[in-house]
Amino acid sequence: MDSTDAVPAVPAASAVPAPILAARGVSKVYGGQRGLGVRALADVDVSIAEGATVGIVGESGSGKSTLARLLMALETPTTGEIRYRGEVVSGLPERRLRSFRRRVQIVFQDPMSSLDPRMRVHDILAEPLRALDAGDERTRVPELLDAVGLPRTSARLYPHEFSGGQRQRIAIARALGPMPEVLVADEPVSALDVSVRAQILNLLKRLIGEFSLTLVFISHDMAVVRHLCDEVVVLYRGEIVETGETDQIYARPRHEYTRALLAAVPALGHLPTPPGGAAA
Amino acid sequence: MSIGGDPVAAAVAAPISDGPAGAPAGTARLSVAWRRARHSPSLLIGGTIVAIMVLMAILSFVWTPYNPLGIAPQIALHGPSSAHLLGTDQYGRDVLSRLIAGARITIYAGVVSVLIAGLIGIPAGLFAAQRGGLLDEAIMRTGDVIYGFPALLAAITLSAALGASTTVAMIAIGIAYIPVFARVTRGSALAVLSSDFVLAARAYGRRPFAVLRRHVLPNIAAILIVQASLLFSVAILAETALDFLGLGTPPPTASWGQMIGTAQNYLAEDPMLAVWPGIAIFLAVLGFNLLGDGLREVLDPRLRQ
Amino acid sequence: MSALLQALRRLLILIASLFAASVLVFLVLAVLPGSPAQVILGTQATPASVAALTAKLGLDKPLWQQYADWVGGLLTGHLGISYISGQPIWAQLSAALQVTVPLILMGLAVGVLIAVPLGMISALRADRPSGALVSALSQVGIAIPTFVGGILLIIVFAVTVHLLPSGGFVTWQQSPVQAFRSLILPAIALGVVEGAILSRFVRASILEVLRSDYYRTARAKGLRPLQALRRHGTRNALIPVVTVFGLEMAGLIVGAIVVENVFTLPGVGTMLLQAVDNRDLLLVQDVVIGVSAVVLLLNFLVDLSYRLLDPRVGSRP
Amino acid sequence: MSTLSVRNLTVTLGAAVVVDGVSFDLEPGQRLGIIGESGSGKTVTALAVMGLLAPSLRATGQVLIGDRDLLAMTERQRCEVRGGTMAMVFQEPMTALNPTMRVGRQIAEAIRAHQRCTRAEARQRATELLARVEFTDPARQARSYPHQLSGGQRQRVMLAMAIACDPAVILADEPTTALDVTVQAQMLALMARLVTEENAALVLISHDLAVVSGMCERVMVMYGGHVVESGNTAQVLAAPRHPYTAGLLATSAAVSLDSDRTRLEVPYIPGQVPAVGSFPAGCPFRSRCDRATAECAVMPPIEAVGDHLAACHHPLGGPASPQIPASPQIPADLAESGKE
Repeated sequence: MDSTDAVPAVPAASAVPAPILAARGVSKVYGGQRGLGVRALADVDVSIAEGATVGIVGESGSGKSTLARLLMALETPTTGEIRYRGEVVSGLPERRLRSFRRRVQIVFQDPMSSLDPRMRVHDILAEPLRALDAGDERTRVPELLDAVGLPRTSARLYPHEFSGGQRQRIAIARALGPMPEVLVADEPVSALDVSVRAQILNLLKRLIGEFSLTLVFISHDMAVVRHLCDEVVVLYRGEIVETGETDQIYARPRHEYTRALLAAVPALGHLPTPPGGAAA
Repeated sequence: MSIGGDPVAAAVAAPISDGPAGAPAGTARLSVAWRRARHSPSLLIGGTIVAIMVLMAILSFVWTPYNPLGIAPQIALHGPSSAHLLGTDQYGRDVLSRLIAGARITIYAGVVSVLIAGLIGIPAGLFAAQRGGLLDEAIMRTGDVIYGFPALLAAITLSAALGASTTVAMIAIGIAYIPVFARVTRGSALAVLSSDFVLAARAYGRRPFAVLRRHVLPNIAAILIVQASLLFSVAILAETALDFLGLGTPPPTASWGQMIGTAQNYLAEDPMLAVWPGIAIFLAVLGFNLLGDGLREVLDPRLRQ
Repeated sequence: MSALLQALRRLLILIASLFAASVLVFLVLAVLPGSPAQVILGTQATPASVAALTAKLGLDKPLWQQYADWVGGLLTGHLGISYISGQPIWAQLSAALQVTVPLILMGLAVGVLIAVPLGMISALRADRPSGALVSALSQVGIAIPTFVGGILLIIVFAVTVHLLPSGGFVTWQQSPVQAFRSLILPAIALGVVEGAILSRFVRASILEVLRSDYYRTARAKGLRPLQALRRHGTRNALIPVVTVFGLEMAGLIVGAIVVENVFTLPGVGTMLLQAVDNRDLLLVQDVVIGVSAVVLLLNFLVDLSYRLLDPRVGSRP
Repeated sequence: MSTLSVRNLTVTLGAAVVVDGVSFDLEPGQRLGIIGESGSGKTVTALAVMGLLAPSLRATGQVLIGDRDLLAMTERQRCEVRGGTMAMVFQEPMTALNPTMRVGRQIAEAIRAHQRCTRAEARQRATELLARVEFTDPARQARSYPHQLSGGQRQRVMLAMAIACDPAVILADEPTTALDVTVQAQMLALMARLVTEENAALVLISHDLAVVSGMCERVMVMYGGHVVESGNTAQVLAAPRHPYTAGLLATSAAVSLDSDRTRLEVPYIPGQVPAVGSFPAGCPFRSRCDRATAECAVMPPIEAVGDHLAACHHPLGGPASPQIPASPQIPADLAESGKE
């Protein structure tokens, strides 16, 4: 790892490895000064170990996307803090976040809106490199295109000349540009056609290995999270209701909501079970 | 015509300013835009009219059939002839020459007011969108106050205070339309700023100013160009009306509005004296409106399909 | 609750706008070179008589006090005395309003009569040549300035066929018919452009309804096209149209100033322009602030009605 | 006689064919699922059946309700069918409801479009319908505006409107796509119950194989405007004949709650979904199909293969196990993606 960054020494005695990225007692309230605001997250603790693949699952209004933005230090938590390798990053001014930005990157859900329609692919991929002094764009851009399985000639084209799946590859390539340690993926396959989804999942899985990525995967899709992640955090109305290893949670969900969520997943050949039985 | 102009400007602002946020505008590349342009009659007609007007204005500096200010009482109020294609006015001045020279004032008026409105309105709108919060509120409410005040009335008041002058009138019109530009800019900038690619840019450390320059401006440029074109026609309406009322360009400088104002006294003798400049104004306004509509058709992706 | 707060907010903005407008108008006219007294008395006047008149007009007081006197007068209904005619401004104004108010209302009627059918036809037939033609017509209408339209009307109806008066005004008291006749051409000149502009909005908002998902839902229920448009379109299409309507009124009011000049009608506009010519500054101040107040008030009312029409406004969490 | 019988339905947009020769029959109480991705033509098919296509789209073929052809009817006659015999539920419940009208009135309107009754009666019926779609306080909730309801509630309002006049056929276009999983499960259960109670035929359009398979006894798979496979749901799932269906199925099965989650590479369909109008001529799937040959330049007819229908020159033969290549070479040929 790059040692220019203020990386605190891992306590020697500690048996558990220090988390690479962690949220400590994080709450987020949107709008409203006099307690009128909307509470998106309440007192959330998340700890992501280096090399882990963590799924954050929840439905709309669960606060999962808010959590993603907080982990990215794109927003400041109302209370609590975000730490990267032990250093607080939440609430820091942008100029002090440069090394953090290089190490933590994000991929968004909608590949239509996540690429600037006025920029060629080359510029889209080069922008992070320029902004973060993260390498020579002339060599890095072709490498990145190779990594996500797009032809190098794509660099000359504009986003609208690609299909949804290809655009998502571009977005992933952009995130990989600064050689991050952590990749936050906010519903990266939800907007894609079914027949293309598997390609992107395979790509993500391959890249995690190739780039030794720590993955924070945010999704409403229980099946996809199960496929990709070793650990799961279940969010419900801004609170964590359950967290643990994937196999355990899917086999023996302890919280009622987790059970409802799993039962509601449609499976081939039979109707899903709505929460609380057949009739609500 | 409402030279109060407000409705026209609103016609301009409404469809794009507070439209549904979402698709950031202008995904078209130039080549695509050009291919579409050839299929937009509005753009072709409007563009042609505007081009002719601009050429006329430039031409008038070097050549007009006669001196537009040259008085010749002996041929006053002569109708069209081979020597004077559109006839002469009450001082015997050549009407065609005065029409060509008048284009200058019209273009000048448009440029001054669009520049004032744009140069102040666009940064104000960008700033408001970027910062949000109290600053946004302050900028937009100030805009509301200015916007509520009828532009033409402002121009009349200023003329009363400072005397008739094209520049004074156009500054008043320009100021009055700062809020229009600010609103359109803010609305479309907000749509861009809320897109994931801006969030991504922040995630790789682009500062607010760089985001505005690299992402927001290129994406809203098309909308602003459309806006400028439509505002140009509003400015022309306002300027010619002020000239007509005798509150704008003072004589003897040739201006279309003022030509109509004077011709009104000679309607019985030669009604065409009022008709020629009327047609000129009509075409100018039509030209810029069509140009604006056409540009919008070609550049605004939301109107596609 | 929050809807009420919103309304209060708008009211505050209205008051702030009025205050700002009054200060601006006052300052712009107060910093004029040359004293009004000098203008009234002419260049031959002795300094003593000018000073006497200045004192009489209250123009020797500090600026803030002049402003306070003026606004105080306005609020209590005392518009003051015209510098030039020596008449109470209110008397002059009320005579002028008898021309201007009917003119604006007639112009409005012409505008609406043009806008609604034109807008509907061009929206409903958007894909057909007839719709495109109507659209083009409105584009042409917008580009005819009121004063050009007015003069064309004079040329056609007054100079050529002598059907209607080309200008001037007989008071309502003398002859209601004559008075009405002399307002017909001005009202048309005024209304055509406003109608053309408004028709574009009617068209746009009807098109938006026709393309909406809820219109499709209504059609899926089995409503016929016009039935679905009437039930689901009227209110939804009205929302954007009402917003413009306020601006339309502003356009009509300001347009009236020009039209009165074209048709030499003794209305508020003519009065204002004469006052500007004569440097009758108090009159200019009064008229300008009066017109602004009406326009601002209209915008405020439109904003309120807009909130009434759209249940979503002000109730969002 | 079939309740609804669609014969060779073809929809064109200018020169482009958006839906090509779709045919199916529905008996009372039958449920048909239409599976497709973006550009498959599934939504356009539903709108064409309802006669609600945008003016720029043209439909040919036959849509038979009993013995009457909807496409040949006058607009007035079609209005009687729409909402009466046939009703539709749309994908986006937020935009599909009029934002400025109380939901009770919107339901009442559906009733009064087809039944002679007073306003009060219609209002009463609307409240009853809200109760049937499981609103807890129907009398009060009937007075809500759409923005005051949750997504699931709005979609239930749409459903109430659809069943208002006891339709023989209900078309539901991605009715649960905009909803959360738990809400989707509720909605599907409710739809299943109501359709049974009404003995209505259901056409359920979805991109989700699992959703359709749980709801419908028959399934029709669309790709690029064509029906590529159709038949009994269980039979299609057990032995898909068209490579596209097989690919979809393999993908879905590999990422599910009971798949082997340790596998590094799941089966996938190579390439991208082309944009509408850019599908290859002939078999629309041939640009992404590993079985494609020169023969595929001609669209194969849909015909019996095994126990159901498929439109493929080289249908998969064996039972179940689809043969999807597991090569790691993904890249889609950009030229094939179809855009300029």
